[in-house]
Amino acid sequence: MSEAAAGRRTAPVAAGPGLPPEDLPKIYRTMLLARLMDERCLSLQRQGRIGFYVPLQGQEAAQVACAWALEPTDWVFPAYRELGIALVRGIPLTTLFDQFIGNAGDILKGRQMPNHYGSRDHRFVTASSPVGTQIIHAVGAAMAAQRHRDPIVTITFFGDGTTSSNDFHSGLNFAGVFHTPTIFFCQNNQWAISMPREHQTRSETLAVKGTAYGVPGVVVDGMDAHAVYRAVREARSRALSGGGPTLIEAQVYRLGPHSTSDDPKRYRTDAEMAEWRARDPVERLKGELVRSGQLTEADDEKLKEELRTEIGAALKQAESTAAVDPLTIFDDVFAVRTPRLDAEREELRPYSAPGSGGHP
Amino acid sequence: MSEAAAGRRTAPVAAGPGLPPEDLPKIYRTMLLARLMDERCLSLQRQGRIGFYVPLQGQEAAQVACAWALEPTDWVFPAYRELGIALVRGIPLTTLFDQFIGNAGDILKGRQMPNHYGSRDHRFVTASSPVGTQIIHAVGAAMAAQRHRDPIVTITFFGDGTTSSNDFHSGLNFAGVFHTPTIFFCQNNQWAISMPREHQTRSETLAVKGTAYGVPGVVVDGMDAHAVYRAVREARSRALSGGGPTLIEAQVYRLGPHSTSDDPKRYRTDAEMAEWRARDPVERLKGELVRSGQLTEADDEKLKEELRTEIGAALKQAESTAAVDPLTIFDDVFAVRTPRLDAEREELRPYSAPGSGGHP
Amino acid sequence: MTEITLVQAVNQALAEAMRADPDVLVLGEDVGVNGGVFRATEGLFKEFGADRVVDTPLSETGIVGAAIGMALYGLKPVAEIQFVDFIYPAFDQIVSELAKFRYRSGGQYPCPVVLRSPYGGGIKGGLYHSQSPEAYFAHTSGLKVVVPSNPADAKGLLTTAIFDPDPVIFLEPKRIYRSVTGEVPAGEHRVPLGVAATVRPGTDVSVFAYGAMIPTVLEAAASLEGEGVRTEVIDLRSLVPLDEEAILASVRKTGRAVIVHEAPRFVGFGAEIAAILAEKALYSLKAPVKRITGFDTPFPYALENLYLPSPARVAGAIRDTAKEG
Amino acid sequence: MTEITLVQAVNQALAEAMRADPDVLVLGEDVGVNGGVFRATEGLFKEFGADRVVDTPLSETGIVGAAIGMALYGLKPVAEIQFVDFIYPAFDQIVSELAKFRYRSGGQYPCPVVLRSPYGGGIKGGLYHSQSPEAYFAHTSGLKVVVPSNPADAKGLLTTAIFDPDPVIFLEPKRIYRSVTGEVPAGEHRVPLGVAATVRPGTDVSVFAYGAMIPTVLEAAASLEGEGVRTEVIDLRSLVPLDEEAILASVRKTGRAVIVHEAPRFVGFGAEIAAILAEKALYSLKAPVKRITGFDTPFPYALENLYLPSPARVAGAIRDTAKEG
Ligand SMILES: Cc1ncc(C[n+]2csc(CCOP(=O)(O)OP(=O)(O)O)c2C)c(N)n1
Ligand SMILES: Cc1ncc(C[n+]2csc(CCOP(=O)(O)OP(=O)(O)O)c2C)c(N)n1
Ligand SMILES: [Mg+2]
Ligand SMILES: [Mg+2]
Repeated sequence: MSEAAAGRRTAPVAAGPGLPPEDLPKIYRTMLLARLMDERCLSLQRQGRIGFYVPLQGQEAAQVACAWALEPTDWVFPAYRELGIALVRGIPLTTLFDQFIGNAGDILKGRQMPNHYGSRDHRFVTASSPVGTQIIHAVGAAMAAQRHRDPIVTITFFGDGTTSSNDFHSGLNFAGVFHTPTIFFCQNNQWAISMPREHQTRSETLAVKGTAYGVPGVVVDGMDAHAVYRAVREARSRALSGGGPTLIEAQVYRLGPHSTSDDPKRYRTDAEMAEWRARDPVERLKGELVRSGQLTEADDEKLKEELRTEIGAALKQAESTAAVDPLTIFDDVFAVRTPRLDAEREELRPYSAPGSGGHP
Repeated sequence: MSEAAAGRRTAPVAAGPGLPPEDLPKIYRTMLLARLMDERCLSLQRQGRIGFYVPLQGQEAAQVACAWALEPTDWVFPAYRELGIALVRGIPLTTLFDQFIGNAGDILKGRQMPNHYGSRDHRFVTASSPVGTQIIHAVGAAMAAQRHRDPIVTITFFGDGTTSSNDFHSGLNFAGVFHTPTIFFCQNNQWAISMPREHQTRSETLAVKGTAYGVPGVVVDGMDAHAVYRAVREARSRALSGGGPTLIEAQVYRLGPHSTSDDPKRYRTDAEMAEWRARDPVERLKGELVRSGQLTEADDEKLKEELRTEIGAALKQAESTAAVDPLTIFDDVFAVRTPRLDAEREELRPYSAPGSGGHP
Repeated sequence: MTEITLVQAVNQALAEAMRADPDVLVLGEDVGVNGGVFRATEGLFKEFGADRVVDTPLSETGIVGAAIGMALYGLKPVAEIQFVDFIYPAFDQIVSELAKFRYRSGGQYPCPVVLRSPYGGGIKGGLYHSQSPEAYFAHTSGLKVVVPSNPADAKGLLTTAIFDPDPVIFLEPKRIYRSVTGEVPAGEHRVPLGVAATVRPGTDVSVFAYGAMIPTVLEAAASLEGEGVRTEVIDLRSLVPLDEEAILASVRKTGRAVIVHEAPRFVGFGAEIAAILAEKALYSLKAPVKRITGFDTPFPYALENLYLPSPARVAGAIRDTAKEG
Repeated sequence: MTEITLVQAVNQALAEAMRADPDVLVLGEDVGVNGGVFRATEGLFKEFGADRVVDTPLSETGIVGAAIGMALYGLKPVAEIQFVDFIYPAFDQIVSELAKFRYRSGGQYPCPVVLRSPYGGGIKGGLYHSQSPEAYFAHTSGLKVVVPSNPADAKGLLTTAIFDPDPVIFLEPKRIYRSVTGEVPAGEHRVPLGVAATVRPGTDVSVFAYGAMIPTVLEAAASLEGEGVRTEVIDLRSLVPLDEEAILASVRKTGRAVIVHEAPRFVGFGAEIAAILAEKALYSLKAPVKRITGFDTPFPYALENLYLPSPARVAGAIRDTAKEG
C-alpha cells in the first residue's frame, strides 16, 4: 500500500527528504520503547497490576514519525492510543505509570482510566473516551492561536471509525471555513473494534473526505516512518504559511486487540494479522538501520535490555507511590469547591478511611 | 448556472426527457398555488392571523418538479420550507391552514408552530425545527423498506446550512454503507439565515460532499423544473434498481426572508436579490407555457383568481373551526396517559376554561 | 428453570422477541459479528443474519436516528448504545425526535424504539464508562425509563419494552451483568412497566432504589437486622412511568425514607422521590428524607468505591433515619 | 441611569467585557453581521470585527467544541446558542467535555466557556422554541447554571460569568427580553454567582422561582395581598451554585414553600428544592411543598398559555399552601 496505490490523493506530497538521518537511531529507540511499554502494560493488565490497557502495536512508526515532525510549541489533541506521540513529546514513563495506576503522583489525580493521560507541560491535552470530541477542540485552539498570531499548529489524532463521529464533521468543516492551522491525523488501523474499515464508510479513502470541506487530504503508508514524517512536515509548513488545514490518513494496522477487554479472534482472521505483521513498522526501521550499518543484532538486544530496565525502574517508582487521597474526589469540579461539595466531602470523610466499610 | 457550469458532477444525469409535457399546466398551477399561498400567509402573519410563517419563494420549481418525480408510495421527510412538496403530495389547503392556526381541525392538534405540518396519509412525515434530524430518519426508513422488500424510495429535504449538521453526516454515511434507496435533496438557497453559502463550508459544491460517503452527488439548476425532474427521476430509478442513494443539490435562491422574524436587508444586497429575482422559477415556467401557446396572460389572470378563491375558501373554513380542546395537552405523550398525566390534567382543568385566569 | 446471569437474560429476551416478531431488529456498534462488547447480542447474528442484527458505523446519532426512521416505517428496532456514557452524541435525536414524535404529529407517528445500554459504576471504568444518566431521560417528557436489577426482571421488562408502543430507555446495570444470577421463566415473560417490587418487606424505614444499587441496599438492610431495624426495600424497576402509589404506601407505613442511586445527587432522580414525598406524604414523614447517592462530581476512576454508595454508607443512612425524630 | 431592556443589558455586558479584555470573543450562528436573531450581539461585529465576533457554520457541536478549544488555549469565549432548544446537538461536547475537562485533567485544563442562550415559552414558539432545559445542566457536575430575571442581574451575572474560571450555562428569559426594563449600573457591574435575591419579602409562604417566572410570581403574590397572604418571593438567579442558605432561611421563617418553573415537573429543578427542604427543613414545614410548573409533556404551541404557570395557577397554589396544615 504505497502512497500512490493507497487511494486518491488530493494534495501533492513533496518528494522531499524523509526523517533526518542523524535522528534515525533516536527515532528507532522511541519506537522500540513504545513497543516494549506496550508489551509490559499488556502483561501488567493480565496480572491485575493495572486495570485496563489500550495497545498501539502496529502504529509506532506513524506516531513517532508524526510527532517527530512537530515542534514542542504545537498543541496535541490525542485520542487514547497515542503512546508513541506521548513519548516523543517527552512525557516521562513514571508520569504514564502513575496515570495507569491512578496514584498520588498522577497529574490527573486518579480520575481517569489508563491511557487517558495528558500533560499541559507537554502541550498534550488530556484525552477523554468519547471518540472524536477532540477534533473540534484542535480547531478551536487553532482559531485562538490565529487570533494571538501564535506561529504554531494544532494536531489531532483519531481512528478510522472516528471519521463517522459528529465532531469529525464539525471539526473538518470549521477548519475549512476558518482556514485554521490544523493537522487532522487519522490513523486508519483498518478496524474500529470489530467494524472493518470498508463497512465504516463507503468513501474510496478516508483522506478523500477532506473534499467535503475544502480540506486537502493525503494518504500515506503509516508503516513507513519517512513517508509519515514528510507528509506531516509538509502539512505543518502549509499551515504555518497560511495555507490552512490538512487531513492525513496514515494507513496502519492494529496488530493487537482493541483493548485488554477485546478478543480480535472473534472478528478477524489469523491470515490477515499475519499479512500485516510481516510489515511490522518497528522491524522495518530496524532493518533499515541494520542495512545501513547503524545497528547490529547485538546492539538491538542491548538497547532492548536498557529500555526494559528503564521501564522497570519507572514502574517500580510508580508502584511504590502512595494511593491518591480519598477526599480529592471533590476537587477540580470547579476552581473552588462550592458549599455543597464541601458538605459532601464531610459526608464522605467518616467512610474514607481504609477499613471504614466505605473503602475498596 | 446550468448543470454543467454549476460545479463538479459526480454522477451522470441522463439527457432524457424533462417534465411530461401534458403535466406542464398542472405543474405550473401548483407552483403558482405555492406562490400565492406564500403571499397570503405572509400577509396573514402581518395581520396577526397566523403566528409565524416560513416562505418558499424562489424554490417553487425545485420543489414541485421534485415531488412530481416521486410516487405516492414514497416517503417524504421534509424540513420546514416544503410547501411545494406538500401541495404535490395532495395535502389539502384546509389541512395546512388548520395547522397554521393550530385549531381543533389540525391533525397535529395545535402542537406545533406553523409550517411544521405532516400527514401520515400522504407519507409526508411531520417536521421538527432542529435542522437535519430528518435526514437520518429517511435513511432508517429506507433500511426498513429494504427489509420489507418494499419498492419505494425515501427522500429528505434540507438546506445548504444543514449540510453542517450532525445528521447530514450520519445520514449520508449510513446511506452509503447500507446502500439505501434514499434521495438527499438539498435546496441550496444560498443562505442559512444570514450565513452565505460560501461561509458555510469550503467545499466546491454541496453535491461533492457525497464523495465523502461514496454517494453520488449531482448539481442541478433548481430554477429549471425540467432539470430537477430529470435528476430526481434518475436518482429514483437508480435507487429502485439497487443502485443506492443520491445527493442532489438544487441551486435556488430564497427570494423572501428566512421567516417572518427575519430581515434580510441586514445581511444581503438588493442587487443580489434583483439578480435572482430575474430568474424567478414561476415566471420561467409561465414563459415556457406562453411561448408554446398553452397559456395566455388572460388565462393566467383567471388562474390566479381561481387559486386565490380556493385559498380564501380554505382559510375561511379554517378560521371558523373551533379552538383546540385545552385538555388535549396531555394526549399523545404516550399511547396511553400515565396516572401522572391524568393527575396533571385534573390540576389544569379548573384553569382551562376561558376566563379562568389560566387561559390566554 | 436454571439460573442465568442478567446479561444472559437480556440476550434471551432479544432472541425470543426476534423469533416471535420478524419486525424486531437489533442495531448498534459491534452487536453483530462480535456479539456486543458485553456479549448481550451473542449468537443473534448467527441466528438472524446481518439483516436483523445490524453492525453500524461509529455514530450514536446515526444509530438512534436510523432506529427512529425504522420505527416510523413500522419496525420495532432495539438499538444498543455500547456504554450509556456514549449516548450523548444522540441526545438531540432522543430529546428532539424520539421523545416528541408522537406528540408533535398529533399521534400520527408513534416511535417504538428501545435503546438499551449498560450504565453505572463499579467496573473501574472512570469518567466515561461509569455514568448513570437516568435523570436526563426521566426529565424528558415522552420517554419511558426502565432499570432492571435481576435476571427475571431484565427479561420480563425488556420484553415488555420491545412490544411497548412508546420509546423506552432501558438501562442495564453492567456491574451486576454477571455477578447476579437468578431463575428466569422460560418462554415469553413480561413484567409490566410502572410497577415497583417490594424486594424486602419491613416496617421501620423505606428504601427506594433500582438497578445495581439493589444488592448494595439489600446488604445494608441485612446488616441492620441485628440492630433491630426492619428495612423495607422497594425496587422501582421503572422510573417512567413511576409507581408513586407503591412509594407513598410504603412511607405511609414506615414514616421514614432513604433514597439510593449512583448518579450525582443534585437534581438526580432521587430528588423527584423526595419531592413527591414532600408534596404527598409530608404528614406521614417522621424523619428527614435522606439521599445516598454518587457525589456531585464527575465519576472518578481510582476512588470509585468511595464515590459509589457502599453498603456501609447506605446502612449509616438507614440507621440514622430510623433513630431520627 | 436610563432604563434598558434585558436583551440590551446582555448586549452591554458583552460589549464592556470585550472592551475590557481582548481575549473575550463571541461566536455563534448569525451573531455577527446580523447581530443575533434577538439582536443580543447587535453592534459588536462593527465594533470588534470578524475576528472577535465570529459567525459560524450551522453546527452547535462545532460552536461549543470550538469554544472549548479556544478556552483551553486561553481565550474567554462566549458562545450563543440561537435557541436553547438547539443546544442538544452540542450535548456531548457540554456533558463529556466542557463539564469534565478541569476534573479529568486534574486541574490542568480549566474551560471557562460561557454558553448563553434564550430559553422558555411565551412567544408562541411551540415545541422547539420554548424549552427550559435547566435541569439537564444543573444535574451535570462541573457546570454552573445562571438565569437572570431583570436587566441589572442580566448584566451583572453575565459579566461575572464571563470572567468566572468555570463553564457557565447562561439562560436568558426571551419572553421578557424586551417586556421587562430596568435601570442598570453603567460601567463594570458584577453580581456574584450563588447568591439568591429576595425580590419580595413576606412571612406566610416562600416562593422560589427564577427567570421569566419572576414577573408571573410577583403578579400572583400581589394579587393575594388583598386576601392577607404575605408572600415572600426568592429569585434564585443562580441554580448552580445554589444559595441553599437563602432557601432554608426563608422556609424556616414561613414554614411553607411553593416552587415555580416553566420546565416539566418530573425530575425538574423544583424537585431538588423540594428534596433539600425534605432533607434539611422537614421540621419547619407546616404544609406540603407544592410545585407549579410546566406539565410533563412536550411544549405545546396553541395552548402555551395553559402549559406555562400563569399568575392564577401560581396564586392558587400560594393560597392553598397558606391555608394548609
Ligand atoms: C462516542 C463513542 N461511541 C462509542 C465508543 C466505544 N468505542 C471505543 S473505541 C471504539 C472504536 C474506535 O475506532 P477507531 O476510531 O478506528 O479508533 P481505534 O480504536 O481503531 O484506534 C469504540 C466504538 C466511544 N469511545 N465513543
Ligand atoms: C440545530 C439547529 N440550530 C439552529 C437552528 C436555527 N435555524 C433555523 S433555520 C436555520 C438556517 C437553516 O439554513 P438552511 O439549512 O440553509 O435552510 P433554509 O432555511 O435556508 O431553507 C437556523 C440556523 C435550528 N433550527 N436548528
Ligand atoms: Mg481504527
Ligand atoms: Mg439555505
